[in-house]
Amino acid sequence: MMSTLAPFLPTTLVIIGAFVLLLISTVRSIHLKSYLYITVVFLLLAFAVALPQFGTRSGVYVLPKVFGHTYLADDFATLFDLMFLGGGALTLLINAIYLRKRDYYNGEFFALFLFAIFGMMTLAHANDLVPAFISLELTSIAIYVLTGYHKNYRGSNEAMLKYLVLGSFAGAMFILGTAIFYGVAGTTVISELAAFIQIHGSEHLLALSTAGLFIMITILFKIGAVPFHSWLLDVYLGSPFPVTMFMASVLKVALFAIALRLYLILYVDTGLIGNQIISFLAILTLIGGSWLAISQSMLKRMLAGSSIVHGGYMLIALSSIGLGAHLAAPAIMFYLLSYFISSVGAFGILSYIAADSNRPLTYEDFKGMAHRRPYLSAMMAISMLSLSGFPSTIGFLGKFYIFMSAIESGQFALAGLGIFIAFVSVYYYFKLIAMMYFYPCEEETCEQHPFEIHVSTLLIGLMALITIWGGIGTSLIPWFPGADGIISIAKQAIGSLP
Amino acid sequence: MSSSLPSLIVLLPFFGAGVMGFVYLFVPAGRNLRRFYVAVGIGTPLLAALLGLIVVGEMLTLPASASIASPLYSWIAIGSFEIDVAFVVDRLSAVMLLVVTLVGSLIHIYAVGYMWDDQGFGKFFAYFNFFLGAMLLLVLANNPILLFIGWELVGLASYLLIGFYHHDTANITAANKAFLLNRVGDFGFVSGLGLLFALQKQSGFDFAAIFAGLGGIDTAMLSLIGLLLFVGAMGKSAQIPLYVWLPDAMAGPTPVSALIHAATMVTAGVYMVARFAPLYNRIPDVGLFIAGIGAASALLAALFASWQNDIKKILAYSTMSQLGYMLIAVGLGEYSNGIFHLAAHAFFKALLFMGAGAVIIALHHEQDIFKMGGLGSRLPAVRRTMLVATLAITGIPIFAGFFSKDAILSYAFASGHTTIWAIGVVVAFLTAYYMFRLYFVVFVAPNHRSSRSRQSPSLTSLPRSMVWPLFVLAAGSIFLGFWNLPEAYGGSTWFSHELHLADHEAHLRFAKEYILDGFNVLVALLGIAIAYRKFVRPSHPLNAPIHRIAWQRALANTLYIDTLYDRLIVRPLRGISNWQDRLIDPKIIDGSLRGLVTLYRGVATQSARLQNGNLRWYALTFLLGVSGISLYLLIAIGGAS
Amino acid sequence: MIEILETSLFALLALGVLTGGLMILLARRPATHAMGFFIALLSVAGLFALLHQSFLFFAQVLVSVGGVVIVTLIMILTVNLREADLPPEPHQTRWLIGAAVIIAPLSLLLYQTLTTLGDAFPPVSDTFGGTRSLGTLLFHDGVLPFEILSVLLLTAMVGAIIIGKKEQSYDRES
Amino acid sequence: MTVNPDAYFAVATLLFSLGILGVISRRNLLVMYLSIELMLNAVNLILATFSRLHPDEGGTMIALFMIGVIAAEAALFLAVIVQIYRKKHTLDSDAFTELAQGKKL
Amino acid sequence: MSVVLTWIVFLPMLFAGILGLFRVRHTVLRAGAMLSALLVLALTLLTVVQFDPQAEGMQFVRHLPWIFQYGITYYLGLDSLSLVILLVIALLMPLLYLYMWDNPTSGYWYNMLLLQTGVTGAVLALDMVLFYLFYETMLLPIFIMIGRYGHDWNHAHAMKILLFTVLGSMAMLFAILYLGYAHYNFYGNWSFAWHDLARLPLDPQTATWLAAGFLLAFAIKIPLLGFHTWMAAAYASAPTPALVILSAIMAKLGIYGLWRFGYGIFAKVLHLYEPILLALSLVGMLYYAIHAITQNDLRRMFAYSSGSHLSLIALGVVLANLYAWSGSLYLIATHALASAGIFLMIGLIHQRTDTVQIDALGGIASVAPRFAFFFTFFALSIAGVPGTGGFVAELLIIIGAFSVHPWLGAATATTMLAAMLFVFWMLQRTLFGAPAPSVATFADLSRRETVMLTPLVLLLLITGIAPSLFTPIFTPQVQEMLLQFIHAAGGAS
Repeated sequence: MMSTLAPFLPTTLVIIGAFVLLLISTVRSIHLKSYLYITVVFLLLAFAVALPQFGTRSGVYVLPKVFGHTYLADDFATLFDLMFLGGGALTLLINAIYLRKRDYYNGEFFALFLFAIFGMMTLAHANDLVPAFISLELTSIAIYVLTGYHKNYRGSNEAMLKYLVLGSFAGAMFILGTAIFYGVAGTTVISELAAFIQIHGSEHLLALSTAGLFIMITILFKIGAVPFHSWLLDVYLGSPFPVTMFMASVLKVALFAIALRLYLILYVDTGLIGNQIISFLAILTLIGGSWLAISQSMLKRMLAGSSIVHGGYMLIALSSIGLGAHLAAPAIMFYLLSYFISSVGAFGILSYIAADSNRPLTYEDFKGMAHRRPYLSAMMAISMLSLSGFPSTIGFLGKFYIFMSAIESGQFALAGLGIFIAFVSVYYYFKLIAMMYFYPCEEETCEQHPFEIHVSTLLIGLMALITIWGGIGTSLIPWFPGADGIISIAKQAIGSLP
Repeated sequence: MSSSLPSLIVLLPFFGAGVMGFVYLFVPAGRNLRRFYVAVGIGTPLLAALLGLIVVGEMLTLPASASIASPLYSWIAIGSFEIDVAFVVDRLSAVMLLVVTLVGSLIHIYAVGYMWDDQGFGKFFAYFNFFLGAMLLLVLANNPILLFIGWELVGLASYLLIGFYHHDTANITAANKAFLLNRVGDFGFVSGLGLLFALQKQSGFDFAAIFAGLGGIDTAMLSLIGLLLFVGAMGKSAQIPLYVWLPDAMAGPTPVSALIHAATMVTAGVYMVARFAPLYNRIPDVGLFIAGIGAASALLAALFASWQNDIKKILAYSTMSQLGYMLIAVGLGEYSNGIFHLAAHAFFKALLFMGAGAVIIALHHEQDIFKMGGLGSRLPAVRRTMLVATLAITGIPIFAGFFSKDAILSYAFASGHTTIWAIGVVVAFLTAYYMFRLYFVVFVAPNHRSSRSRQSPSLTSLPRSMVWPLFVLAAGSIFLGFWNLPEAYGGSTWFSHELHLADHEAHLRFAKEYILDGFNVLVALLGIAIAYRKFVRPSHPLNAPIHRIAWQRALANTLYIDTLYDRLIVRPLRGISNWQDRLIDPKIIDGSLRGLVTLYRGVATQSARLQNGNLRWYALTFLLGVSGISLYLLIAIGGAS
Repeated sequence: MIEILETSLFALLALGVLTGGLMILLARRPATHAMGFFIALLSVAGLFALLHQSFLFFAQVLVSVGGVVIVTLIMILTVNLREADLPPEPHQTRWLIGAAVIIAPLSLLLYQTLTTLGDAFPPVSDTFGGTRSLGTLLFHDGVLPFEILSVLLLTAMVGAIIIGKKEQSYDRES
Repeated sequence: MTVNPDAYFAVATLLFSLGILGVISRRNLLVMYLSIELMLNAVNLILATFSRLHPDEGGTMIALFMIGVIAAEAALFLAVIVQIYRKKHTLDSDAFTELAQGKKL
Repeated sequence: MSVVLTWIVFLPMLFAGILGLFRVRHTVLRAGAMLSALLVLALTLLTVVQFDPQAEGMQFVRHLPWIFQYGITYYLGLDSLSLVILLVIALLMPLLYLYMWDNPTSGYWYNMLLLQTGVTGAVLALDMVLFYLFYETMLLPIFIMIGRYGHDWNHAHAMKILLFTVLGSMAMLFAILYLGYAHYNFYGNWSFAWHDLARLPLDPQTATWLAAGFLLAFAIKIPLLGFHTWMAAAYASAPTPALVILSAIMAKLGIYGLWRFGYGIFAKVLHLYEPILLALSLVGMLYYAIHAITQNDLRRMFAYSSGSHLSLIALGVVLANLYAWSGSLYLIATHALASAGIFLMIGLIHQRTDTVQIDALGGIASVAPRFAFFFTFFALSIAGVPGTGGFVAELLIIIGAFSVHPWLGAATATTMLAAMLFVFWMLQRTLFGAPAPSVATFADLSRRETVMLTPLVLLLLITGIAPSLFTPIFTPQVQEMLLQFIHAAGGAS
């Protein structure tokens, strides 16, 4: 019994955690720190439960008598579970200082956080478009609320409004696509759809393609692919830091979880979605994102713009799936991880610094940072290097896999464009490094802030270390696991899909 | 046969230079180091001269074609480019060795007196030894690469020495000019060498091997090689068009001028042509060209010299003129005559310069001859020796110059190059005129300085070390000619014989030769007479001539050649440089890049402006995407089905 | 007879749907919007009924019409929208036409896609769309979505409370 | 059966399009919200039609879930609109551009 | 023994890490840095001793798997080409530390340590991805050093060098990735090892495009004419140690890349680019020299001078015969020494007078004869005066050019004139003449500075006087490389 229920355990733990938090949030005397740690404990518990499950299953329907074929437990989903759980915990811990300085975050905030993660997990496990849609909506709604959580902050309201309107608008496309799938095949179970398409695909090519693309549009919207990106900058800017970070890193992972599943099972072999359309969108995304990122002065907006670009990179790999790139899907997963690690570092430092100030941070604010906060600056620099794909960081390997996939699939121009955009991105990332390191400190701000030993800062440091470790690999230290292993893990996860 | 002595001869001055340089730089000043410098600075050239004499003595016991080799080590060996640091003394280099070391030593000794009060005494001798060493390297090299190294180092040394008084920027400019023009020549020289190496088929690149393999190269290419090599000689020996550095090079201390003009640097070109005699013998046309350049340079320099007032510049142009003679000689293939004139010229030109230096020192660094005058009685030793030298250069019989110069002219006549001969005679006339102009104005004419400088100049007394080398050289200037007494005068041209060079043969009947020589002497006497008329018995008080006529002015300004170079080369180069700096790099290259960047950023900014925060716009862009995809589907799939 | 009745009923409902939609799209006053919304949702419910979706009909009437529309109405009343607070929309027609042009491909595609998928309604049993059959299905295939939906509703509720709550005491502007 | 499924689809498509038009062409946030609801209802109509067409109640079930989702979104929308109106006293969507203009917030 | 290269590469980084971890004081830091540099020098000399010039291929090879999925390896190795550059790096670093000895800014020291790892790694890496890694990473300390410790528009100039170089290396990255893929296509397994990629039977058109990627990277790094506008800017802004690295080592890495990878991998199609490269390097040689004439900033002037020499080196590489290649390799070393010397001395001028503008200087020779001697010596060795190593190298390249074609030879020989155009005028205005006000208190070289410069002088002299001491180390392998290149290039036609 235990073994059959085991796949549910992480999910269940998360939802239980959410309920617990909801319940205790009514108790006024509980300190914010307790909420935070309860949340993290639940996340880590779930993580601990999920971890041993990796590598054990592929394509197991859990409790088929109850759930039918809607809930799938496989390594693919487990790996994503792990990323959500770990990412969620990291996001919270890294933002601990930011949260601590703001007393309006209370139990509900963390409950919503857990709801969002719950939605992501079910999204990753869903083998049916309907629960996938509902999970997506669940996650989205939780994040809408999180975005607007800081109600007294006008930007937060505005961000939530925009996200909500556009998000629901885009969500309609998903369900429309699902409806068409249902109309064609009479089912919404992904694996059954795949089977149906194998046989009848050519008869209903237009309808199936339309359905597939409509679903993709919602996913692309959430990823922030051009031209569905317009919400992204404002929402990232208006959201509280932990939420921005969560959206940039974890939410993106979740969306690629469903995108990859759909792609690998449904689209690739059946040719529903022309690779050229994803390639085209990747081109738009890369160019548009870099245009946006390069013209920003606020760091959060720059990071938002750059996150569009990073989405574009993953679209490159996505478009390469099925064109002979043997590592395209693992490349996306690796890239997600690498982007997650580096952007968590970057956002984390921003939130750490912004914890004290109430202004949106600009490049100028980082002038002479290296003198005031040498360690944080170094970590920030490492994050920037990684984001720009500078070699010897994990970001480089991420890009390397992406470009290799593009080249393997014969999309040379796309790879070339990606490399060019990486070049452009060097400008806006290095601008920050330049700000931090080039300027001597001005007199009044010159006092050195001591390095605060705190879970936030330590984790940021850990991220920096992982960034470097992931980029350099292991050949110098035998028997130590290398970043290369991540690809093997991802490969195994992909392999667990039917 | 081989011997280590030649290597030792070359290395000694370098060693001296190194030691003195080190002491000068690193031993704290304040201690009186002059004695040390004197010991090393004079010791090494004297020792070299002594060793040189020994080697030459040994040499003379050998058959004429034999040589003394002195290999040191392998310099480089890549592919067939195998160059050894090896020295060789044969008859030709023996002459040069003696001239360089002997005259060089004398100049060194002279310089002790000349430079005694100078702050940079040690530095000067370090440079001086270095100069000598470089020249010896050039002379004794057994392969053209080593020769070229010496060739370049001589240029470097001249740069250092000409710019010795580096407080004055003009001196440095002169030094720069010297090195630059030399380098232009070197460019030709190295091109010639490169071409020669590329074309030759045998391995080994020493002289013997090269000459052995000349047959394998076709004449056109050989001519090109010969021309290119001669470009080097043009620079080094100050011939048209690369001569302009020579007069400016007078900026250095006078012993430097003496060394450059007499013993070392400028003779290198002549020596080189003689050294490559087997090559040039194959290409008589190039030889003729060389002779032509030599003749033209000789004439031009003589003209310039006649209108100069600066004592050292007059001598400088005279050097150029005499070098023209030598090049006529080597160009026409009478190598031994050229070398002989070289040797003789070394003596009397060194004497002239040292005399001039003595005058200059005595007059506290006054160089304008028209501000001198009547010095004969005050500096009798200098006057006498200068007279000897002047007579020698003028070509008055029994003096060395007579034999050496007339040999060249007779040969030119005999071999049928009458134009060159005629030019040579005109030059001889001019030489007589301007040399005696100098002599008369400085020593004989009464002190005709204007009233403002009437004060009787307190002449600095000359140290002994500056005087007695003059006598040695004077003796040389008188007697050297007898070493190569032509058969017409009962001699046996011993020198030319012993030199054993691949001379062309052309003989005149004695009678004809007497007539020619007599004519030459007459012409020279005419020149002296005119000078005497003009400057010793002047119709009006002597003053620095003011040139009113355009051609006179032009000649006094050396035909504005310097200006011409400035306009044609220096300014355009700077112009191009400025143009690169202001236009090409920033505007065209960077500008176009910046244009691209600006364009990109402009587009980026415009596109970011679409991000106007307006919800409807956002929805619209979203919808545009959806519509686009729909359109794509309609066309791509819908149309198909 | 029944067919004519059904057709005319369909026409009426379709008209209702479109009228409601157009009222929302074109009207300016919130009350009209609410009215249009009500008409549209009700007409959709009617269409459900025409499609033998009896349970769906009830659900629509209860939840959408009874719940959503009412809540919307309450909201409109609560905030007491003043005419002045309504946005001026100077170029509405232009936007409308422009947007219509832009979405034309989408509508066309949607219509073309949908119409390829079926020619005529097959006959169905009476129990089709009824509570029993739907309930069975729900407990067979729809457990997971149902569960997630419950969490979704909870989340939305919590969220709506959080968002809709009046100003909290902590008024730190940042 | 005389009413063709295509007629239902036509109504649904039109409703969906009207919804989109409402979101894009109007500045009133309330209209935007209502338009989105209309879109979702259009999808529901499509689902119901398909369900009837197959005939298979899966679609009905999805539509049922959709009603839940619609309700949830409606709750959130209304809360936001109330909140925003309380703050700014306007329902003009164009009034919310502060984030993009990089104003000090 | 094969570990030695790893140590050579990573020792400085290790030191940087350890020293940084303990946040040591300045005195400890500099001692540590110097120790690391000396250790690396010792190890390098050890490799030189152990190096077998006659052996074919790479030596001291370290080949470990790194990124399995794409067959990328940690692959270090050494042949004479890299040995020369390695030797230069190892020799220069202690001198640079000597230069920085009293500089208390610790960031400076760490950057230098990391920089050494970067450049050394790039020289020794034989896997293309690894090479790219080092090639790009070494830019970072330079970027920081120019931006942080530089002067004269240093921020903009740091960005400029960064963007130029990254643009080039990105193009190269694309080519590298494609090559790896092509290897997989042809042989069914992944490899990015240099020698594996070299034997790919690429079709000419693809190879031409890929070669363009590589050439762009190296053309920018060298920099060849047209790709050079970052050069003067970066040189003018860089602090002296970084400047020395830039000119003496990093630019040489461009040459190295062109040589090893351009000629190693694209032998077959390179003849298409030969006219362009030839023209660029020939014209560049003169262009830079002429450009240097009117420069008023000493650093800019010698930046262009460096450019001129690098063009000459590139020219030698393009000429592709034994003499030219030997000459280029020799010039890589000797120019590194000479330019290190001159830039160090310019740095000393800057320290003493706070300016490197020529018109603000003058008459240094009168106040500081030792300084003047060394300065003149380095200037002259840049001008390629005999007796210094530069002469030998230039001579070899000229001879190589003549072996190709007389006109080419004559054009190459103009290098004799190139440096003359500005060096002497510069000397005249800085060292000579009446002392300018700014040099009135100009201190002569201190003992430390003399110790710092003397090895350079001695090395330049030895390389000039007895090149035969050094040529046997690399000639056999250069010949071997040449044969391989000709063989590979011939296979196409």
